[in-house]
Amino acid sequence: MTEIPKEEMLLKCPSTCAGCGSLLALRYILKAAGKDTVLVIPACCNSVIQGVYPYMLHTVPVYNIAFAAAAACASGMSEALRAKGEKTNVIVYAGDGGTADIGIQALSGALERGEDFLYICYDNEAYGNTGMQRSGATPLGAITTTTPNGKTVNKKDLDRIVEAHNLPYQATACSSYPADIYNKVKKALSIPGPKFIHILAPCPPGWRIPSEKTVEIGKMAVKSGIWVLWEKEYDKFTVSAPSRAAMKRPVPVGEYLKAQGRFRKVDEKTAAVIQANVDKNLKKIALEAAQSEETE
Amino acid sequence: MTEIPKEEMLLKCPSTCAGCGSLLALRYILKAAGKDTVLVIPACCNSVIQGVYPYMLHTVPVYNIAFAAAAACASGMSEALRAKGEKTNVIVYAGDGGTADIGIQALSGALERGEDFLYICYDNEAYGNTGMQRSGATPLGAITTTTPNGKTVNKKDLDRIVEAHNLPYQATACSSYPADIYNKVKKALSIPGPKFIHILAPCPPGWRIPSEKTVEIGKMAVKSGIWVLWEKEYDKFTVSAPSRAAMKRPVPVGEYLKAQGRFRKVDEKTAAVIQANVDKNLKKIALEAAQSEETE
Amino acid sequence: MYEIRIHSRGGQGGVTAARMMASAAVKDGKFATACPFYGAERRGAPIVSFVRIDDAPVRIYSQINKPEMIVILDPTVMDTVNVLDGLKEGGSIFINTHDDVDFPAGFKVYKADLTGIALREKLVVAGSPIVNTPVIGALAKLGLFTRESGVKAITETFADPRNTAAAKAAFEEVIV
Amino acid sequence: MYEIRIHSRGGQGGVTAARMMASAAVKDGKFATACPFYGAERRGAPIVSFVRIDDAPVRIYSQINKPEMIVILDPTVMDTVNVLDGLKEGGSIFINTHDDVDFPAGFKVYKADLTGIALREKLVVAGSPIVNTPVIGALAKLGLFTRESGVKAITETFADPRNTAAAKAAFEEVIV
Amino acid sequence: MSRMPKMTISVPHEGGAGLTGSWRTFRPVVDRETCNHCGICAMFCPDAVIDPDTLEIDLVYCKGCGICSNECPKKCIKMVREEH
Amino acid sequence: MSRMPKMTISVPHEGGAGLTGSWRTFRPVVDRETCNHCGICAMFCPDAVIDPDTLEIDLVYCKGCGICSNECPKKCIKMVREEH
Amino acid sequence: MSELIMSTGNKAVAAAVKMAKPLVVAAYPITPQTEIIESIADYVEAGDLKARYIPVESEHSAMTACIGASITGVRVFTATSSHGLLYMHEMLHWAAGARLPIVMGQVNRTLAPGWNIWAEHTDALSQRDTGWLQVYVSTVQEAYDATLMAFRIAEDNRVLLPVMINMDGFLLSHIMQPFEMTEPGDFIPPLDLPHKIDVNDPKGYGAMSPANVHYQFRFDMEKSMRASRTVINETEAEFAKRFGRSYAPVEEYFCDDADVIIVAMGTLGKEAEVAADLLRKEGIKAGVMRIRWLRPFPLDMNIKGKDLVVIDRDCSFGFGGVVAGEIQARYPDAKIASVIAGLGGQEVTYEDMAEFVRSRKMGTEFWFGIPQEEQ
Amino acid sequence: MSELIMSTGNKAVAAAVKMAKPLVVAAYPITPQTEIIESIADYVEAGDLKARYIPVESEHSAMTACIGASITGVRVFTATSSHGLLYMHEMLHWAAGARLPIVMGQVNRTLAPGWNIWAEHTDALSQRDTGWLQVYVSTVQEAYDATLMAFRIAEDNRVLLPVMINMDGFLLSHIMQPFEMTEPGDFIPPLDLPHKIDVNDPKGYGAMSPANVHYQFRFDMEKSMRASRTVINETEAEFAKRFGRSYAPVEEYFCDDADVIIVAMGTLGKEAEVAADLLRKEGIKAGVMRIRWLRPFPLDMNIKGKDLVVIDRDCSFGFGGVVAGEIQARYPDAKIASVIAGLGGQEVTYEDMAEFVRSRKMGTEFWFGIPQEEQ
Ligand SMILES: Cc1ncc(C[n+]2csc(CCOP(=O)(O)OP(=O)(O)O)c2C)c(N)n1
Ligand SMILES: Cc1ncc(C[n+]2csc(CCOP(=O)(O)OP(=O)(O)O)c2C)c(N)n1
Ligand code: SF4
Ligand code: SF4
Ligand code: SF4
Ligand code: SF4
Repeated sequence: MTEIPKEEMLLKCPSTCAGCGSLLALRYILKAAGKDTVLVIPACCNSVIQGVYPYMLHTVPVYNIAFAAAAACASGMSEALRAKGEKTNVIVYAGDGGTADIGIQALSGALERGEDFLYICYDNEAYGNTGMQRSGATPLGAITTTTPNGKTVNKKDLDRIVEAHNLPYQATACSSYPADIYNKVKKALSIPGPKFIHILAPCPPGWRIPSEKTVEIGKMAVKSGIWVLWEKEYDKFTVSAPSRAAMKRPVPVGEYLKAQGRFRKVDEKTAAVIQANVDKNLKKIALEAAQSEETE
Repeated sequence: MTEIPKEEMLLKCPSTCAGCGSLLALRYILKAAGKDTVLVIPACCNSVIQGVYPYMLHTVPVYNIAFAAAAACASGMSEALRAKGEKTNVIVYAGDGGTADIGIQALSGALERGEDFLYICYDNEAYGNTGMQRSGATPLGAITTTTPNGKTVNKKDLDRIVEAHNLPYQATACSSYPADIYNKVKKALSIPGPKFIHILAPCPPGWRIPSEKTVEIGKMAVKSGIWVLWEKEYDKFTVSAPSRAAMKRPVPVGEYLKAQGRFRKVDEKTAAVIQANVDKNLKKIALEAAQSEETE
Repeated sequence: MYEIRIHSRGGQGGVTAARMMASAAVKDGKFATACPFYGAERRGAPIVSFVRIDDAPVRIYSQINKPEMIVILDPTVMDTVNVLDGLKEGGSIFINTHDDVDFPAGFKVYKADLTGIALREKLVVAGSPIVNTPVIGALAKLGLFTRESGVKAITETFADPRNTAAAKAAFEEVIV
Repeated sequence: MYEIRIHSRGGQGGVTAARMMASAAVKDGKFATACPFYGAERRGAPIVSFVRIDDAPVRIYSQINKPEMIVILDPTVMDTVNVLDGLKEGGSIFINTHDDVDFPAGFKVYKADLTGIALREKLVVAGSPIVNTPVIGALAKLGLFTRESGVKAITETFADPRNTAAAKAAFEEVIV
Repeated sequence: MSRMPKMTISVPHEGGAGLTGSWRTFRPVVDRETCNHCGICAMFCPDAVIDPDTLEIDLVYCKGCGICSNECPKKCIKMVREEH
Repeated sequence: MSRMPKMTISVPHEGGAGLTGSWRTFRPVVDRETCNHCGICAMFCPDAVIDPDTLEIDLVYCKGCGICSNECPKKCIKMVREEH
Repeated sequence: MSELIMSTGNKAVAAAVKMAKPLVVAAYPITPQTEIIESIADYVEAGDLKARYIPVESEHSAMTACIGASITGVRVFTATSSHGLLYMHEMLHWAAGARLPIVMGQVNRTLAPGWNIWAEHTDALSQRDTGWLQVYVSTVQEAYDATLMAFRIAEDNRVLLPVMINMDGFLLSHIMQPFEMTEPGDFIPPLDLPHKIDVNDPKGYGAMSPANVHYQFRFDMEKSMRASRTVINETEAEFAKRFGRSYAPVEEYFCDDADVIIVAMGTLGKEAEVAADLLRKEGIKAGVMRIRWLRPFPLDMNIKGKDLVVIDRDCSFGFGGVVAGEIQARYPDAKIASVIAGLGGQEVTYEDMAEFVRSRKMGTEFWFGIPQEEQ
Repeated sequence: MSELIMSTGNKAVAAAVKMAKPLVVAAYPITPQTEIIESIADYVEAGDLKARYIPVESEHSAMTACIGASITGVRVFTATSSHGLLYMHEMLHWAAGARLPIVMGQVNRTLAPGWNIWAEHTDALSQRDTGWLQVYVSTVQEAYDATLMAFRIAEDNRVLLPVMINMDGFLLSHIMQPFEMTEPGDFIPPLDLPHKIDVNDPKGYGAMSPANVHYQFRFDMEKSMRASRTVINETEAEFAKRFGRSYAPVEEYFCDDADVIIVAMGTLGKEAEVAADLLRKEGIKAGVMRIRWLRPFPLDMNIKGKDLVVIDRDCSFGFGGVVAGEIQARYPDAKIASVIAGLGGQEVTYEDMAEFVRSRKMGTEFWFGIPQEEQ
């Protein structure tokens, strides 16, 4: 961790809500990426919090683009830069809505073509910027303004969707583990071709938690196994340290749910379904990790 | 097979090219679906070959819709019909371009929401209707009019992308196995929620094969293991009979490649990569089938 | 037409206060509109809302630049915002405070410790005292609308009787 | 202006024939356009193409309804299409056939067995004899353009010398 | 009042995409002697122009793709060049 | 001739989204006695307003989210209601 | 008169939708429209509206899902704004071409880049060729009333075209005004879609349509647009009869004796009345025409001999103000001073509008806020 | 004069692109445009054009990838048609608002439903508010020449707006005409994008832009549109000087002494010359104005005192023909007979056009092919 540069790449202070997980994550992403970087940002909280014309808080170029369009914009940018012989990092920073819903077509296309860029989705599990409507990534049972009784279908499994594109590097992360983010971004940027990192980013207004709890809740997500940190480099799949520890004895997911206002309408039956989903997924991940180790 | 109704649901004759695999498949899809069915068709060969105003060849309602829009149209249609208490089958029949490329957003959204419809993608591995440009589903090495030297990246793995949505029923098929198609469509329509069937549909002009070879080539695809027939009902994954047989001793994929003009620029190295991909995939599928059997 | 500008912070309920003010005036048989100025603001950032009260339907949508009255729900916004901007000569200022605040001469200044009242009435949500219902009581005292209409506007919005109690306390605290 | 309509089937190269015809005329110093009528047709379906030749630039884009000449590359289209539709009185018909075909009086009829020529010259692609290069030879004989320009138009399009050989054979076969 | 707007609404109609038999370059000719009525030709004909009972081929529509011939296990369907 | 079109082009500028310190309801107050300089507060402050060396908090921008206080292993940061 | 409720424009639209009882609503959030669909989601989950709410993954899919639902013969609604509307563009053309009576709440907002969430009409105006009827409203009450009427107009068999109700972002979507939540009763007859899908009478929709007929379908759309003028008049008259509030395609304010008329849409058109009052006090005989229905375009504006100051909250770059242009096109004799004002949420007050009138230069275009030497 | 080559309109555009040497091309197939991008893909794979060809998965992404590439300061090109263009709509607004000199080949084709692949102008005209320059061409040579000029015009620092080259589907995209493949030499100067992304001078693009400045950015677009009139004239003059072929924003054919002028765009505008010849033989003094640049809209058409028969291959439903409307708006004195003809590929011959002139009723709108009683 000592290697993380002290220099901040964001000036004070983006106008995120107090305690925003997506901002915490971005701090470390930019530290890892460094100055030779362009950020591409579709409509999302991060398109609004970056400062108001004529000012911005980022010390790297930021290209804002339409909601559905991030991966396509990065494709064009990366191809143009490479055609010019420049190796500038092209990094998309997009919300879960802009990634899993309206932006998935552009993302899927760019991955298939093998564009050279890093796509980072910060996942606050709702449309934060427009005031917390459900997204495809909203988890089962969560209250949003368009699911006032709680969402009735499961969270879209963005990671498996992306994984199906066989990219050279893919990882999950969580804003509560900044060093892990830093390392994963560094690793990703060292590999040519498309890379994807999916960061769970707790969001106080959306999750209906006090602003001081974001880091804590993120850790609970990992400890309960509802969010697993892993990375996949070509075929090598590794569970990251915090999740390796957590998977040994995950805390009940009920605690995670109870800590958040958005889950307040989850009944016991739904809670059991959520726990079962987590258990099943942990098993799958353990198996995958084992298989990956084997083949090495 | 004796149970397949003799009645044809297509009047003579859609204006597909002679020997079109997508038409062969559609014959059996409609037999399985029966009269209480609406077809939704985005821009593709099947939107053009259905007859010219004021006539059509289909004996069920056909709703043509914009290229990117099939799954969203079917969502609206299915929700409206269900709201009215009607159980009419809503079936999308779309090409690989309309599914894996421009249509994947609408599809992914509909699957996440759990809409009650059957989405069938006939895969001719290119944009047939506009004269054979590459699609995301075009395989590595294939010549198209936009990849005159052969495609340099892999075929998008549509099935794994769809699978990541955890739908209740999913299957692959091939127009050379009509009874298999019939059975899978029947099965799919008996299950509520979103269903997906991916049908390999050889295409004489696109694959640069003589029109009489479509059925034969489709069988070669299965026998070589480059295309595997399987189905997944909830968690139960089964390899279908023809592929079970084929997987015991797959024929070299080189034979499949050599039979088609579109692969004529594939060099030995690429051919080896393709064979390796096939081998790896077959292993994966065998494992998945074994695991699924175990858990039963 | 009587024009009021309200200064508060995102999350403090300034917009709801504006709505209740307009609603109370309507119940008195007046015409009124309430209108937030929306920026891309987050919780905690200073915001303004507007209320217009008139005897005829209000047809103005643009912002209020020359208000008759300023309502300051959160005195801390004065650190960064010139709250008196455009206030008409002889106009009124209502401020939520327990301190003495100095304003330039030429304005009528009213005050009440709405935060204190809210704390006393235990009108606290997520750790924050609610000031947007007591302010309705205070403004009724200033004659913006009748006490009855103010109460109705509150009860239509909030079921909890602590709200009306707080409004009543504010009504009594303001010195006219 | 001299207007020609070509009847063929999708995949038979009628459009390329039209292009070579226009190209040959241009090489003679004329102006010409060639223009397919595109429907949503598949291989095998009857299609028409148009060629216009003139001494001034051709400014007409609409279809040819009253051609001076009809070229029938595939006589089987006559089963379903009225190929003579609109042909001007005294106009010319060129047909690819080895049979005798009866046409109504009032037209000049020319023919050559282009398919036979193609088969003889082994000008066969994917099992189908190629008739769109021999037809250029035939039409040169009818004086639509010079023989030299016809040959140039062909060689620009196809490298294989069998094409020019076939055209030459067709040139010789047509009786004017 | 139920006025139908004028729009692209089509009705089922045989031949609605043309008489596709005219596309044919080769015609399937069945050797009725050898044919054992397995029905495989009918099963695989994309255009469904082979009667499943009589195995008659409807030449008005048969496009001549040759699949029936290719797939016939008895090899009793020949593709013969059309002569007009 | 290199005329720059007038458009939304922004430049890096501290405070470009306002002085976010004014949003604060509670202020972090560090008990320097107990603090062992682990730097965890600075690591987790989303707004990076804690100096990583001195652990000074920049109150012009600190939004008062309380994460530093919540995460401090020594529990030496108190959140104190702002009094104006 | 029933009791007045304080409501935003957004909530009034949602309330009208609840009254109209669509069976399917498919929509996607976007500022400043989101409140409409949040309210509808609330109604649906609370059981107050028996509809299916489809939380689609984009606006292209929102409009498409509406199309898929509508063709089954059920009533449908959606709402959007700005970039959401643009992202629907292809399907807007489709919905009209498919002759589906979809009703949409559309909150006018500026287009990026840069992002700007405030009012501007360019979003909706750049959809004016799509075959949608467009009405622009100016009060919360009107937003409610127009939404109710929109269903009846769209679904009228003489029309069968979709209707877009436009309202200014924030200025109207978020303002709170008192309004009367009239019960429509049987004001909106049940939908009878003549071309709805029927598995017992299978038809094909939208296949290849040859060059010798397609233009006839387009003319039928144009004919229905023309017929919609009558239907709008009938519907507004019936509404007035039943509920006492009357509307016209173009609302006039002291126009009869006016020398100069301010022409505008939406909230500017309402606030312009205050400008007219002010000008009349100064001795200038001013009036206001607030265009409500832009499609079908109003053909009987009474503007002979009067100066028009047309305020466009939009611009067609390389041409000019859209509304001023269209008025001039349909009233060649009109004397027009064109003003481009209020783009990107630029503040335009009644005082500004009065000044537009005072300093008008007929036959010119004036960009409010731009220095004279740059104009 | 170098040798004439027989080429389709599509291939001529592709050839011009090859000459202009863009570094990035991102495009998606659609009939009848596909030949353009297939040719470019061929050039790229054969090494004849040193560019990256991005085979995007949709047109929305095509335009977005062009935007992403363009902002790095490289030259970019794309091509589309009809529904592809509509699907780009959001990003068309974006490209212009972002001031990116993207050049697009756009083949005019009818909109579904029902599907119809033939020529119509509604696709491009319904993008006329997006801030793109639009030129309509009528011959293969002009398609080539206009494409070359488009790069120079778009990239001129006084303009910095994208340019769309429109050509009629099939009628021009697929016709083969002889043309001269002129080598442009240094006719197109290297691109110098003043706002290109630079990691050494980091800037933010398109963030929140407040209500008190956004309209100024929009005015800058309008100002650049106005300036583009000059740049177009300069460029066309320079082109004529260098290569001998001259063009004007509006091409005139025997207009000076004409009593009646046919106004049209694209191939109809060219074929109209034949109609004029025919009419003149009959003693009717007819001329033709073929509008080439619709954006910026031509402001110096010389039409005083003449009858105009304006043919619109488009319709803005509930309003009428777009071109006729805009001419009337900018030339209030113009006497116009508006004809809507050629929608959905409807066949319109020079004889038909001559008849439009003979039977013109000034001040009316006439739909070609629709029985009189239904008009
Ligand atoms: C085409 C389009 N539709 C809708 C919007 C409105 N919009 C802007 S941001 C946003 C939600 C973003 O959600 P997400 O991507 O999850 O990021 P977050 O706001 O949560 O950070 C929406 C709906 C838009 N800008 N463009
Ligand atoms: C928005 C849009 N873009 C492009 C097209 C043109 N188009 C129509 S069908 C088609 C290809 C379809 O390919 P696929 O889905 O694979 O089906 P196939 O034609 O191979 O049957 C294309 C590119 C269109 N109709 N709409
Ligand atoms: S809404 Fe959530 S994600 Fe958005 S700025 Fe606030 S805390 Fe961050
Ligand atoms: S192009 Fe291929 S898929 Fe399309 S109709 Fe022809 S054979 Fe069938
Ligand atoms: S040739 Fe083809 S179309 Fe004809 S009968 Fe045989 S399989 Fe059917
Ligand atoms: S309260 Fe929040 S913003 Fe302030 S220093 Fe602590 S962590 Fe940072």
